[in-house]
Amino acid sequence: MTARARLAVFLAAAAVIAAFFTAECTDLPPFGTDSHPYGERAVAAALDRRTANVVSSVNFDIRAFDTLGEEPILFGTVLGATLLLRQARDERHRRAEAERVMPTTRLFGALLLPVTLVVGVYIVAHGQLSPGGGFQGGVVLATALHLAYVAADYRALKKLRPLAVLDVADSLAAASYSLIGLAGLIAGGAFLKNVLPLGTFNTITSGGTVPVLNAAVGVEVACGLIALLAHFLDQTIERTDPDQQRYGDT
Amino acid sequence: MGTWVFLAAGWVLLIALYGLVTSRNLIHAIGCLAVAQSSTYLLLLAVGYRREATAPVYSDLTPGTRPVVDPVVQALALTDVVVGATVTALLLALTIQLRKRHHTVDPQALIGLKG
Amino acid sequence: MNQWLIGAAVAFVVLAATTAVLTREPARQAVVLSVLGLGLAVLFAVLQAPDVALSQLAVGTALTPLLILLTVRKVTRRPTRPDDHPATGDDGQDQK
Amino acid sequence: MKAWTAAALVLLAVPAPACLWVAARGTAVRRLIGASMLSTVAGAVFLLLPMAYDRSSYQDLALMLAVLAPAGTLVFARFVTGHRHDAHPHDSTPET
Amino acid sequence: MTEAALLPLAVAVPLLGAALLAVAGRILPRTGCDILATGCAGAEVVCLVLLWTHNSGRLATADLGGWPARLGIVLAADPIGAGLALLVAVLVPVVVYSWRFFEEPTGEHAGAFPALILLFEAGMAGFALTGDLFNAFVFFELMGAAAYALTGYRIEDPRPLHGAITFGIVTSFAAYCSLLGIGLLYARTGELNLARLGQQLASHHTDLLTAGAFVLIATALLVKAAAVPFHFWLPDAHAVAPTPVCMLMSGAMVELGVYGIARIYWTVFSGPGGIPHQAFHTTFTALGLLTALLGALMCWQQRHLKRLLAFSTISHVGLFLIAVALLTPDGATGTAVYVAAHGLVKAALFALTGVLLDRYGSVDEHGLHGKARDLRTVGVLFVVGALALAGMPPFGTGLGKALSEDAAGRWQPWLPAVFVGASAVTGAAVLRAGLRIFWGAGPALRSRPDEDETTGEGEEPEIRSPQRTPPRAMTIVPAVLLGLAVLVGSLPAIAAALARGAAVFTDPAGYTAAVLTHPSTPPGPMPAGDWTATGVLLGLLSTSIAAALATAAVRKPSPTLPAHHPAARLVRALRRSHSGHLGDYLAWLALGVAALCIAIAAQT
Repeated sequence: MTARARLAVFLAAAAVIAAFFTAECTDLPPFGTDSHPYGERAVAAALDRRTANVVSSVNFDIRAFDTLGEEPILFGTVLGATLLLRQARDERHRRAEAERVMPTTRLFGALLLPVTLVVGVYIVAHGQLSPGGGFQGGVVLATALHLAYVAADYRALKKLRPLAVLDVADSLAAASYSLIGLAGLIAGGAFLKNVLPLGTFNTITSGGTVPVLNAAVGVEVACGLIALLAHFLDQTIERTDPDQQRYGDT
Repeated sequence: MGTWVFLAAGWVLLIALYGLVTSRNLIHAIGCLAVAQSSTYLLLLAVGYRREATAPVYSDLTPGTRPVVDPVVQALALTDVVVGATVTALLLALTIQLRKRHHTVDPQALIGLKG
Repeated sequence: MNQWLIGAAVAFVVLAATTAVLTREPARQAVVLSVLGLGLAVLFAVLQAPDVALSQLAVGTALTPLLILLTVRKVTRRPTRPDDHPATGDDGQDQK
Repeated sequence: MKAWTAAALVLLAVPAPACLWVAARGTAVRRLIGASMLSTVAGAVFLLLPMAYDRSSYQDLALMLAVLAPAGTLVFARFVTGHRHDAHPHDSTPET
Repeated sequence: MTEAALLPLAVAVPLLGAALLAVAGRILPRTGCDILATGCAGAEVVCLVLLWTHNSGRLATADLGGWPARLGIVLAADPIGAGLALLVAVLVPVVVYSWRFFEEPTGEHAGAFPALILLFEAGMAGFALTGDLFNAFVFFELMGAAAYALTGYRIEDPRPLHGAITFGIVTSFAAYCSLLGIGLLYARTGELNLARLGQQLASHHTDLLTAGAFVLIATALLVKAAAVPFHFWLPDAHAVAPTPVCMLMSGAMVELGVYGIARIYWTVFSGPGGIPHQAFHTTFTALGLLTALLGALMCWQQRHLKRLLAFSTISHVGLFLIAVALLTPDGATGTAVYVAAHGLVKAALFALTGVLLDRYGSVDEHGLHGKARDLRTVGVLFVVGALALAGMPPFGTGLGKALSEDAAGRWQPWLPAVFVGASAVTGAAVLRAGLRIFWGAGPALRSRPDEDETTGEGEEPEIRSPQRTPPRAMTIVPAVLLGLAVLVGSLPAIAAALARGAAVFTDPAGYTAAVLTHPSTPPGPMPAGDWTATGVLLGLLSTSIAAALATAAVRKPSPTLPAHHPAARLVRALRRSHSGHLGDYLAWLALGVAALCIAIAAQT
């Protein structure tokens, strides 16, 4: 198709879809409706399991199987990036250089890094109580480590980042989610059953398996994202393109 | 207010599709895909909203004192955010390699597969 | 009152999304995408979904733009020939 | 409580679109300034919301933004405007 | 073991295997990884075989986390869903086994490829077994993420990367459309469990919202199933993915799309307040017809062997859609048998093409003319596979085709002609290629690529050390697969089990009862699953048409139509529309969604 024909096809189709979507929206219950049957059942069930953050309870207890399917997506992405961004036969590795950074930036990074780490751990650990959880905290933890790169240089990041250990930790955390599910099957007769003692409401140990799964996800997300970003950074900073090498070596 | 929030989700999806259809750069297309995905968050959370209600988080709230919004759609949106971020990463990795071999990221210049 | 807040946030998100799509240069789009990410986070907060807002904040402000920018950096680098090499310690020169 | 909401609404209605405007146009540095300004505005909104909704747990949003926004800004500073280790002329963002 | 354990294990085993492989790949040598991967895949087969035999003709359910269906996620397996998961599980060990001969990129990540295959398998198994709409979306995405990475696996060749990106963007966009649909449906009903969704829809009347939600949800499934005009990504991805991955994608993943549509229609939308049977019936028959014809036509035009096989998959998906759209237990039985046998045959054909690719570095029908004369066994197997594809008895493809034709003929007497025609043309195209390549039949064709076509030359061999004789195992694998396809057609027990499954599958009331209250439902009247005289005759007819077409094409290869003839122009226009351009594909997708909206809304 020519660009014009493509646009015409799209606009015609989009007009029809837009008309239908608008008509559909008028059939929807009004915005802000009071009727949320599933939501109300979930709130009651979560309080029954003494989990203060109902969203965490839905993610890690009531509909924990969704998260069981979601974590492998992240895990698979890390594996996929490992495969896709591997070193091709005609590529070379070169070492990153030391970079000059303004001392204030360096100081800023050095101060911010531990603060960010603490915030990350806090967000993972309080996932079943206040907003947050394994995923959000995991991203913060991964970001914290990369402050070493943005505020210093790639060499500093590499010193902080034991990639092999992180890869293994990522895999083990991914496996542990299924294993906790199996533990529920063996101890409670249903896969992913919340078999641990529920504790007292609104304390850090309440919710049974919810904080455990939360922590597993936190570890997986943090390790997985660091590994994922490592492959991207490696491509950008330390890998020469096949054609660059052809010209660059002469 | 009414249905405008829902319609906004439709608009975001269609404008992202417009960007995808007319894109001349794969990275831009992947960015548009991320925009398309934000329409799903928008719709899901709009569906779960309840007037004059608050978040279903009881760390600083006594259960039963205030109405809460639907926690299920929030869990769905949360899953969706993770899925979106990972798919973006995977597609970007493919783009990096494609650029190395094809020397272009313009969809119009990719002519290896046809017929 | 909260209705107005939601309305303003939705309007902002729609504007930012449209701008993000119409910004065709990837590095600039990354900036607008991070703006969209922030807008979405605010919207989720006023829709009473702080959990999702936190996720969006984490993904939208730091992760996705960083990934896109790294890709842009990698992709826009042209094949370097010895003659157009500035002497600032660049790609091809430090190959052993 | 009303006042807090009104303040957040004002922040969302006036400075936020202005930041989007700045972030969507102009030179790389201006875009970056736009994005950083917006994260400041969003941070202010996130500090107002716990008051407006009488929910102290919403403060986590501001905390998260406080630690992530500088990281985001540094990322952009490094890739969009900085040419510290990428001195190709075509990598710099042209003025439009 | 009980079903409460077997169902979640079917998903958890490959997930655990993948994690284990990713760790073990760092320490174990290549052989160790291969053994481990084969072991995990084998454990999954055992698990699903147990499940399949355990729930003879019944719906097995497992409440995850001990939550009932009104709160949690329920897994539900009838013989059709479990059978599809089993088909995947049977193909995976084959894939892992043939992977042994393939080149490994780097020592450090030896486990990554088989680990991704296992994740792919987990996604497909979860999608086939889940009884929850959003959970199906999650597993759909898992399946997708693994498939994108696997498609782009050969990073030194530009075409796989192009195919993988197109595949990824189109499928992800369609998945987001589906999620919007799920959101709309949730707004209407406040449920996510399939059975409860169906119940809640009954209290509303059918309106545009129902129709729109159905179309949006169907979008991702139609893209996965590669129905026209959502199919464009498929030939691009299947032509370039590594051969073992093609076996899985063409053999099972595409069919999962059809399964998903049928499952969601039957459980959610088939009752009152859903989509009327008549609307689904006509719309999807038309869609299937279009897909079958376009697939067959494009298949005949190809010279790139993997593209040829990909278009034959599209054509067969069209036939599956027609049979599913009949909305009868007989149609479902026919489709189930057809899908199982087609998956095995198609995997065998891809494996044989892989042998050619490795030996000659080409999969071009014209370029390989007469080159593979000494690969007699491979040639014979290839021809047998082509005949099986055309529906020759006693292959399962023949039985499935016969059953579907029988069911379709009862509604419209001309529909069996479509089945015969599409399977004959696709079989003939494969046969033509086989005769040319392995016997050098007909005059040699000068290789002058048309501007609108993809040749199969210049592909990178995938095998570790290209050698003169291919390893024996690379011919054993397709032989075993073809043998299994014969078994599907000739063992009455398999067809009977699938027929029982079809009776359960097309009984939404029984599904709802089993998921919500767990009674042991007595299976309804069982549809027939045997050969009939008409079925055998029609199978022989399509086989002989295929043989005649192939012989004629080989004898007289030059096109007989002048270039300005309308038919020639139509073919040219169709070929041009498969442009490999992402924007085109998405524009077609939008057009497809719009057309579906109009079609469904007009009939509700």
